[in-house]
Amino acid sequence: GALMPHPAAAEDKANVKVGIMSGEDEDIWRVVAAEAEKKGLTVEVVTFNDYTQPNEALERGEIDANAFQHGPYLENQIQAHGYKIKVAGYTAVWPIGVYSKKFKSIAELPEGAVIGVPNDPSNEGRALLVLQDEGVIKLRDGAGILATIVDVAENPKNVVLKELDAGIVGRSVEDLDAAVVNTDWALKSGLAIEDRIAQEKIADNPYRNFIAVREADLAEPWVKTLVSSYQNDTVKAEFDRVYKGTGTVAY
Amino acid sequence: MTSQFPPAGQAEQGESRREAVVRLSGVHRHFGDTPAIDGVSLTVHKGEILGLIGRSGAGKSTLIRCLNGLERPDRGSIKIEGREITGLSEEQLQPLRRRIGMIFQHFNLLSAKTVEENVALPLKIEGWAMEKRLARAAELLDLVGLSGKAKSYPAALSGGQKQRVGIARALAAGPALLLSDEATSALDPETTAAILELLKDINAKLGLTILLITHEMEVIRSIADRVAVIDAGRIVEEGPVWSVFANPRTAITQSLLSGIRPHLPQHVAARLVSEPVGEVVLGVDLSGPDAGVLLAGLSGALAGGFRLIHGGVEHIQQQSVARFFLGIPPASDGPARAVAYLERQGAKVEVLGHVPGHD
Amino acid sequence: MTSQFPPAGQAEQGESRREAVVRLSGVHRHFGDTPAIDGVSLTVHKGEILGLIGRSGAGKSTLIRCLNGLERPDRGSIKIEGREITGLSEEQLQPLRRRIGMIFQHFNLLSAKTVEENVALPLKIEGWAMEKRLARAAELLDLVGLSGKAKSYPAALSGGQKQRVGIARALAAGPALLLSDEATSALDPETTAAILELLKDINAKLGLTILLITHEMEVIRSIADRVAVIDAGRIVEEGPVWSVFANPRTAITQSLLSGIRPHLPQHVAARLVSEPVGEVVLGVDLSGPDAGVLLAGLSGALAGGFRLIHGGVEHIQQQSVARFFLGIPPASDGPARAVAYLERQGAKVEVLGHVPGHD
Amino acid sequence: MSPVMIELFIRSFFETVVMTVASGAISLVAGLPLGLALVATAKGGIAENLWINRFLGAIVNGFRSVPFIILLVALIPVTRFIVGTSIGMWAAIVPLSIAATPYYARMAEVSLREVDRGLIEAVRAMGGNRWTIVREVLVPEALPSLVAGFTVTLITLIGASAMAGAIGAGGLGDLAIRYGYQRFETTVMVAVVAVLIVLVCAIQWAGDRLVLKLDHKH
Amino acid sequence: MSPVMIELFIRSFFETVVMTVASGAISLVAGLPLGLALVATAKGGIAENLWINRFLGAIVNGFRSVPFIILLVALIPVTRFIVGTSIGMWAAIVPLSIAATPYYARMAEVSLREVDRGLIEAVRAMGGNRWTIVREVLVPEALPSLVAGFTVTLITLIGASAMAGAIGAGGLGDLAIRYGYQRFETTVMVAVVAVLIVLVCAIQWAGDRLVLKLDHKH
Ligand SMILES: Nc1ncnc2c1ncn2[C@@H]1O[C@H](COP(=O)(O)OP(=O)(O)OP(=O)(O)O)[C@@H](O)[C@H]1O
Ligand SMILES: Nc1ncnc2c1ncn2[C@@H]1O[C@H](COP(=O)(O)OP(=O)(O)OP(=O)(O)O)[C@@H](O)[C@H]1O
Ligand SMILES: [Mg+2]
Ligand SMILES: [Mg+2]
Repeated sequence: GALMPHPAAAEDKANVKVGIMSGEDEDIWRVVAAEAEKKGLTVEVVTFNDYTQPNEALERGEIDANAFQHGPYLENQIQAHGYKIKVAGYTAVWPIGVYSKKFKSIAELPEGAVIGVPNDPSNEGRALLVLQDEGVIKLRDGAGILATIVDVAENPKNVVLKELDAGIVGRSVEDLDAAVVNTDWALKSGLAIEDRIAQEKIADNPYRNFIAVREADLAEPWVKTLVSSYQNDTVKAEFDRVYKGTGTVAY
Repeated sequence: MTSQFPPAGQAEQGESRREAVVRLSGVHRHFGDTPAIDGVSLTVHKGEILGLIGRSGAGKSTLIRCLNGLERPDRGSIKIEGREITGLSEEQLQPLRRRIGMIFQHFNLLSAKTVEENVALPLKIEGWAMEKRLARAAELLDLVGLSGKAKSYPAALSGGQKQRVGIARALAAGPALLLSDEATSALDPETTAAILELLKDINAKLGLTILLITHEMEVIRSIADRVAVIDAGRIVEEGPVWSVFANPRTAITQSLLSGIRPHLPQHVAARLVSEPVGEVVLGVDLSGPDAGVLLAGLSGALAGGFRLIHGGVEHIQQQSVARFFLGIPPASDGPARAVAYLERQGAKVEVLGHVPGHD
Repeated sequence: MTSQFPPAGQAEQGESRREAVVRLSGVHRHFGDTPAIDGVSLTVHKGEILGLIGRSGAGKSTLIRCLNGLERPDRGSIKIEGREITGLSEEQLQPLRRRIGMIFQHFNLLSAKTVEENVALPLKIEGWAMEKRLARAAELLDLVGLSGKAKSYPAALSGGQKQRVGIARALAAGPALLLSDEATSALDPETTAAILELLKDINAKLGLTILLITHEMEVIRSIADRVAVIDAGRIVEEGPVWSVFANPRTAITQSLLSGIRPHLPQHVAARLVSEPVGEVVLGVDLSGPDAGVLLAGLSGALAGGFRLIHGGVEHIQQQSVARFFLGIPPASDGPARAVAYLERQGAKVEVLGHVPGHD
Repeated sequence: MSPVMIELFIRSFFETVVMTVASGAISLVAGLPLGLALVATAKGGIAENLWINRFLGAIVNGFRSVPFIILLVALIPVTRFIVGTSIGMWAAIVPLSIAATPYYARMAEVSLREVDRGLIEAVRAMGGNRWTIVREVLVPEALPSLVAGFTVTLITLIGASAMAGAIGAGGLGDLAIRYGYQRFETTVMVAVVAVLIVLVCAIQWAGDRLVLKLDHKH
Repeated sequence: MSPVMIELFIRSFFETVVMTVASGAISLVAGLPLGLALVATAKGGIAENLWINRFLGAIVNGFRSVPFIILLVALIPVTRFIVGTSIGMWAAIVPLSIAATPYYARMAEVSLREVDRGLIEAVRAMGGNRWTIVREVLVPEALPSLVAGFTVTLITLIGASAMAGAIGAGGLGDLAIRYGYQRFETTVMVAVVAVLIVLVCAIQWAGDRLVLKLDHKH
């Protein structure tokens, strides 16, 4: 549709509201908005800093799209609230990692080690899954991606899991033996890539973020315009500049 | 103890035709163990000024507070203008209270309002327009000598000035009944006299009924028609002022009045002996029109003359009341003749003793 | 106006040898436009009881508050026991204040403390042990007749009871100087007499110096040695009580004393005429030992007798003071001879007028 | 700071001021009557009614018990009903007001409880009704203290408004959290906090001045 | 609820109680003197000193201006220095206390300012020093009001402690947010909020009782 905007524009939306989380994404989305503008689409960015709001707002029609979440999270939201929201196009992924200033590998973690994990649903489940992948713990069957420490079934090393605000986990690493932190947060809170002792796999990562729209709008031409406004090199350049390697585009 | 005196029914006999504004009977009010009011029956008639006196803590303030329902009695009946008020709700009491002015012992001025606003408040409650009520407040402040302080706040007033604001406020709405709890205790004699004059004036012109608590017997004497004496929550004596003052019957009344009734100066009393040496000291009491000529007559009846040691003639409600102490020279039959003469004139005479030498 | 009277220096002449506990000179204290204290010079001697009287708002409370530094004067010098206090800091004033007891016009009792704790507080400040101070408090409460209320909180006390707690508290630490701001205004005459007796006693036994504000001239008469009259922030009259009371010189003093000095009853005064019809009314003043025999003597000097309309003999500080009103029958030369006789005895005589008919 | 940042900064400042002032005003208008009702219906109050008192107390406690973030969410339907949307500054005013109202009610209760009973009696003795007592005694006599309590409430609201960022309300607190806490841009955070301190000091100063002006007790 | 949940519930309850009581106690111990200092150094106070007053006022305002989550982060070094760690319930007590102290100081200031100056004068006239005035007049006379203000502070702390979940302090508020708000387990949220309401009512009730017991003015 990008090549022939005029006939479509007559009946298509020229103005959309996109909900994102506050933070660096705002910089990315300024570029996305500029790209979209070139394609005749005015993007108004609405920032949130609470994860539960953008879907609710989207469902209500207060915004037309959002870009802040990954599949598991949306699934959960749909289950809880019956949202009719679909993936329109992938954006990027921020792999979560295990960091430590005291130990060089997961294997070194001693009996009773204190490990910090983020306490919000999406990150906590993800963090526990990493720990499961690394063999530190084993989650109850069917705990799913939104597992919490309540779902820990086996804990051979008797590690103590501390649930902390995602913004705190990295900052408190000195008080912990290891911390499961989103890479972006980790780097900002003074951790280095060298402190990373494990990381989530990137390929086919279920935690890829995406642009989501109401199911009813999925076929609308502006959706494609919006997705293509993100999925291009201009935005990727800005993305790499802003995220300095903590995240990668994933489309 | 059941020494309530005089029995309530009897006391009112002569006045039963006058309309009763306040009629208490058998009112009780206890605070925990303290029987602040312990069975009071009392009537205040329309247009009357009734003085209420009693020792500190006798229950005066509590009694007066019962009359407008600020204090609820435990038992007994309180009728205001014939209407029983003990069972009334706050809402039912409100119209009644607007007809009753109250001067508080502790002033209770609103600190956030200026003097004129304080005085105008009862009028505001009655729904007067701003201008009218401020004009009336100015009038009253003038009457109590506080025109200059209209815009001041109570915190900037002296004790007596506060009290006068309280008086002005109580009078503002032109009440039919005024309850005054020591309204002049913080005032100098001059201001007191002016305030009493004002009250008397309103009483005479508008028929304001006044129930007045005071510790100043002078105030009772100069303004009250009747006086009631309360002790430990009971009315122990009651009657026209001149009669109670001239002839106090209970010990407590005598004690309260002792300051106002002449008594032998201490330095003379200290020298009194019972042996018949020196001057004989007589205490003499007489009320009525003959009081004034008693001394001139005595002089005629006694050859050796006499000394007026202390006391004289006073007026209470236009009645002459004589009370004095005489020194009669010991010579011959002087003392006996003096006593005989005075008693013949109707006076109560008491031989108190002898003073050796001369004062 | 510079009518300060008498000039400070002169007034003290006779007493200059006595130690001054308080010495004010040229003290000023203005509140905005109001000159509450307007150049006061005053001395209180050791062991003396000085009464301070004045109209409501004259500046009495402000003056007394200057003496312990609660109020800072704008100008002038205040010496307590010879020490200038106007420049002292709060810390420097503290030891001084512990030697000064103060009874407040508005009591200022601590609502969160029981009566005994209130009384014991000055002792706590002095560092007494709990038991000792409570024992002392009990002693003082007994003296003011409040033993039964030791454990009560001030809110449960009557006005007079509160005032007595204030008195007990001021006396608790055995002060050398007592500042009393209307300490008996809420008390009945009986309790007042008891309190005054107590103060007099402490004054006599321990040499307590007292500066006493009161509106009750009886209080001054019965307890004070000297009296000072303050008006609009200035001392206008000052002297021994008997002298000021017998012979008040300023109009304000006369007015303040008018209640205590006999004057012609209103109903008689109203009937006075200047035409020579009926009884002649004389006003007579005399102080001194002759006061007592004046009337007996007059009787001898007059054939037609006389009527003692009002007044008699009083005692102020053991001095006889006669002030009375006589009615002399109009017959022949009676009035003239009466005046002549009385003046010969040293009395001040005033012919007030004539009363047609008879009272 | 970049021009974009500066613009954001200025906008955030106004968002904070608008949210604080609007929800402050609402909590005053609603909380004062609630505080009055709590005092009036309490034991010995001018309209003693222990049942109503307990009921009101329970409501106030109920709202005060719920963590603000949960209140924010729980109130979404209410917010949407009132302002038509559940996100943005205007939407934030609803939960902020609803949180601040019971809070100020308690502050007002503390102040009103201190009014001398003798003054209430004086007005009762004049025949004043409850409304008169409220208007002529309780409120004017407690006014300095009520203002002081309102100052505390306003400043507390500035703090709470930071959390309203959760529903996209913006404001300085949210800016500080987003840039300072989440993005580690300390300059922005320090600048924001400095502005917040100035704002808080200004409110406190104005409140103190007003208290002094209204206080005629001394 | 599962046994694990119930255990979590009980633990959270104690965490809330411990955090609230501990930081409440600290804010009382530190805030009351601060409030006294604010009142004493204010114009017409017993130790009037406008510079110190402004200085203290600025510090109080400073701490009150910073959003709690930022305070939480900014205080990490302090917390670590004091309790040896920056996470967990004990660590949360530090920022909670530091946030509640200036808050209670302002509440205490409001209460202490209402004490009748005549009473202070009475003790000055006895020769009492400032400390005596504080101990014998300001605090005892304002006590009912100080207790009422402390009740408000405690309840505010229960609310604030929910945010302390950010540093792993646990507590009921955090439980409600994480399970109820973030994970939509409404049962948990409702149960937690019910317990919170009971807790808040209990504190309010105890506070009110104490106020009545301490109040000898009426
Ligand atoms: N804080 C104040 N601000 C302004 N004016 C005041 C203040 N305190 C007292 N005044 C004024 O100063 C004058 C003297 O007051 P003061 O209290 O000394 O009178 P007083 O002689 O004690 O009167 P009273 O016998 O009525 O108690 C009065 O006119 C009063 O209005
Ligand atoms: N609220 C109260 N609680 C307990 N006792 C009280 C209360 N109010 C008054 N009393 C007691 O009741 C008695 C009567 O008090 P009341 O105030 O009526 O005395 P009063 O005659 O006015 O005395 P005063 O002349 O000293 O003002 C006193 O012994 C007092 O201590
Ligand atoms: Mg009384
Ligand atoms: Mg005075």
